[in-house]
Amino acid sequence: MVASDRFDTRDIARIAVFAAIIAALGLIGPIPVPGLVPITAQTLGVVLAGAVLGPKRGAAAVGVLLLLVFIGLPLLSGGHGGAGVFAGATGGYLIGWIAGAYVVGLIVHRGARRIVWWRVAVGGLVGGILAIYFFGIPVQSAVTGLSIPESLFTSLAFLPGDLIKVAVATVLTVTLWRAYPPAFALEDSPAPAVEPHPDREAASDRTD
Amino acid sequence: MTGRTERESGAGRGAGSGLSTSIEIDDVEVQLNGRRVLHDVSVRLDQRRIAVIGANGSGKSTFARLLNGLVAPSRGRVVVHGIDVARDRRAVRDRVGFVFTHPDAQILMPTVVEDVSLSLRGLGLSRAAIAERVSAVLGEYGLSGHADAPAYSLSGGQKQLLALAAVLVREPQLVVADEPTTLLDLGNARRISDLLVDRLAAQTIIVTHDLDLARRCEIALLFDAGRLTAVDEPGAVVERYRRQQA
Amino acid sequence: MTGRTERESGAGRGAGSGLSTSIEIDDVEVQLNGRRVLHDVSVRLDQRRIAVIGANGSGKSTFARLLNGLVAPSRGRVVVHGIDVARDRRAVRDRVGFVFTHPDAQILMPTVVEDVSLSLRGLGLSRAAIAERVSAVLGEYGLSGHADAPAYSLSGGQKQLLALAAVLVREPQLVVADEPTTLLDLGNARRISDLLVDRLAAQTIIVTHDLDLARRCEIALLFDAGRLTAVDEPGAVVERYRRQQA
Amino acid sequence: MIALYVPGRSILHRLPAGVKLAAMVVLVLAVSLYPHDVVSAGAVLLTVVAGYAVAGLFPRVLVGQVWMARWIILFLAVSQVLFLTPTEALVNTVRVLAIVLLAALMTLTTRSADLLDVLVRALGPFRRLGVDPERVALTVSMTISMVPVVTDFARRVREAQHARGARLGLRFVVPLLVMSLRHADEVADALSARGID
Ligand SMILES: Nc1ncnc2c1ncn2[C@@H]1O[C@H](COP(=O)(O)OP(=O)(O)OP(=O)(O)O)[C@@H](O)[C@H]1O
Ligand SMILES: Nc1ncnc2c1ncn2[C@@H]1O[C@H](COP(=O)(O)OP(=O)(O)OP(=O)(O)O)[C@@H](O)[C@H]1O
Ligand SMILES: O=C(O)CCCC[C@@H]1SC[C@@H]2NC(=O)N[C@@H]21
Ligand SMILES: [Mg+2]
Ligand SMILES: [Mg+2]
Repeated sequence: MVASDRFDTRDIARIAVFAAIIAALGLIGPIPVPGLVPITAQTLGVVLAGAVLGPKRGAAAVGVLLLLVFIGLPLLSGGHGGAGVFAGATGGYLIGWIAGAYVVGLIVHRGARRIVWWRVAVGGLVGGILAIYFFGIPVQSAVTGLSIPESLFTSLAFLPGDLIKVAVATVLTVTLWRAYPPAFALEDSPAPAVEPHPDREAASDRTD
Repeated sequence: MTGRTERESGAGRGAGSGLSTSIEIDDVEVQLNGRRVLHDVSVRLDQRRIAVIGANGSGKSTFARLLNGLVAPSRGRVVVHGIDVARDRRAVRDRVGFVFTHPDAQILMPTVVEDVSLSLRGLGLSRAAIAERVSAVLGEYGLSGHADAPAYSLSGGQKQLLALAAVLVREPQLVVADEPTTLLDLGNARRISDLLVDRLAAQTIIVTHDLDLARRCEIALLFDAGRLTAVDEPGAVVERYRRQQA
Repeated sequence: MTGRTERESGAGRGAGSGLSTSIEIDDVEVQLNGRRVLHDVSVRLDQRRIAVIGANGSGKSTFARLLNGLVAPSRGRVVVHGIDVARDRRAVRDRVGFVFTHPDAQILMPTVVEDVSLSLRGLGLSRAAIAERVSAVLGEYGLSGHADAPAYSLSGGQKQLLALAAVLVREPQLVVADEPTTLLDLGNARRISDLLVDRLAAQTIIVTHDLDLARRCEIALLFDAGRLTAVDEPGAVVERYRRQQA
Repeated sequence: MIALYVPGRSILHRLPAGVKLAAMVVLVLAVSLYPHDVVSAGAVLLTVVAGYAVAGLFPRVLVGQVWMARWIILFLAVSQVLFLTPTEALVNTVRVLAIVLLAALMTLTTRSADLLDVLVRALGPFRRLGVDPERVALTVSMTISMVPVVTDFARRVREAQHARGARLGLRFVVPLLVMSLRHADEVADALSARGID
């Protein structure tokens, strides 16, 4: 949301819709891992937000979702919400989501004329895992009184799930690029032109 | 495909003749999120072309969705072509095709070919057989030229044709269509209506606000506030609906 | 509100009389993503009720969106009620209200009251004044009972009424409606049509596939493949469209 | 969507949202930074529980909150027992639980809309950095109205998938994204048409 150039109505609408998508992904999970903090499908949404909307809008979408959570809407997976979720040991991860979406967006969109799978994968690893942990682990360590290496060790429990989510996000993003390129609104290039159709029912990307 | 369709439709023609095209709804009630949206619906349908009309929110879509198990009755029984929908959802889905209002919602894959192929997965067909059937169906619906185009780039009418193709490629015995022509122009609407009424399956149920289309069916059902209030010759039912809405 | 509307509509009646209800489109071309979707459109409209018809993808929505600057012409000039749309988008948006097909897409706020209030932001009204106008409008459209209800819980027809209310509360001189009745049943469609044709604004433009509604207007425009191919008495234009689509 | 706010008429409910927010932040920081022992941690937890009683949220809502925090507590307890002495683990866990419950107490006694107002006003000073508080508020409200719409899209995609006998697994997210983003474009037009830009 801290953007120097103003978001226009299209940006606002996309930010809102993506925040809603991340909320909807909360309905899937959480996938309980015996004895551990559950894995949430919402970080998948965080990576997708960055990969699809780009750094600023992606981070804004996550920010809006967290604002809603903070004011008391139960939009995190499992119906969690409220200021309490920011005060606990996982609060840092949530702040990390904003940075995560930004970093993913930067890596996937920066100077891009098209979406390439390895950029999404790298973005997912750096933004969707490293960046999130970068905020999550120090907070976790501060809150729990464990040292950073010890916190790092305990959070390894998330790693398998997070790696799977990065792989899934990569496949989804590349598929979306084939299915609906205008979704990405890449700055440097218009979406690949759709060949005009010969007949009267010419190509339509907005029917209504 | 065409061959099979014609054979089947011949069989289904005689009212009440074969089990194969009979739908029996027995004292059905549907609750959604704790609200009763269908009450005491009982009807037996042997006709080939069936229209469903009624006001917004009267329960038409809910009724349609009962027929392939998208919605489960909270009471009563739904038997489609001899199959109890609650018992054997798989068999019902293989037999019943469903066309939604918004083509966007039912186009699930990035390109036209992939989307139609998706319908043939899990039927144990070889890749080559799938490709062949898909290209035959695309030809039939005039979509061959767009086979590898992203589905989003199609026009409204083309998208609805694609949705139909993706349903029809499975050769369902019953096609249920929920307002399939609402977003279309005259020509496209006629094209889709003609397909639904004259050609596609042994039995077709069309939910529609287009009263001319309803009149082209053999029988019409009228819903009102969650109740089935008329089952009769379409002209009469349309008249009744008009009066009710006046 | 009603008072004002009636006064204005009186003024606009004489064809070509007041500048206040004249739309001038001068040699306009529109390109979207590098594709030309409107070619050489020129027309002057002084009538109060104007219908726009044509095939899917013919450019009707694009034309409608030109009128309040949602789409910018790549060539030519659009002047609405004396305002050049390209020059002064703000002034145009204050004067032109827009109703879309999908009610869901135009309901922007969580509750009915909030949604209508949103339209009055930035007009420099006090909170009390906003509240008063909103409740007056909700009363007029029979939505008072749902004022604090979540908008998504309304029925299709109620949602479209809410969309109208949210547009009308700004008292636009021109209302442009893009297939506002397509998803509605007979009764709801008639209610919305009646409002659009008989009551709402000094001037109304209705894009529609409903040919009966088109016939209720004073003049009709026919689009075909991005060109304006007829501007005439609605009966004649509808006939031409029918022939073209046959 | 049901907010977590629990209506009531207690003093905590009636305090202005801004006051509660500020107090919550200060208290959370204080409790976090203070070097606790078993006694002080226990005392803090008891005080917070008393707060729930004052707000009329004892015991049902309190128990619900603890239940919601169960994963956090479990995660804490497990990881701490691995590395710390049992006493340290106990003190830390109790302290974190108290902080979480304290923050939740503010949420439970404050309407979302009031809290949003306060936050939006608090964003005022960031105007110079390009943050427009009104637009933030607008986006937040729009998101609230879009959650049910997107959930409905998800339902429609799932139904289409069932109706076609197809299994997409997680790929069902793609058609959901396509529908949602097209919806966003329509919404953007509706925003512009209502004079917001
Ligand atoms: N953003 C866009 N980029 C490229 N082409 C577009 C875009 N929006 C619309 N078009 C094309 O412009 C043409 C006119 O579209 P428009 O939406 O105006 O048609 P319409 O007459 O309203 O059709 P319908 O009856 O289906 O609503 C179509 O061929 C469509 O594919
Ligand atoms: N998931 C749901 N939960 C609760 N109520 C529902 C749900 N789905 C539909 N309803 C309600 O059930 C009733 C019937 O809905 P249905 O969609 O069957 O109507 P319809 O006749 O198809 O209307 P339309 O012409 O607008 O499509 C409506 O009042 C609707 O609000
Ligand atoms: O409260 C929640 O619902 C979420 C808390 C944060 C969870 C973190 S984010 C990184 C890591 N990966 C997961 O799947 N969960 C944790
Ligand atoms: Mg329906
Ligand atoms: Mg259109």
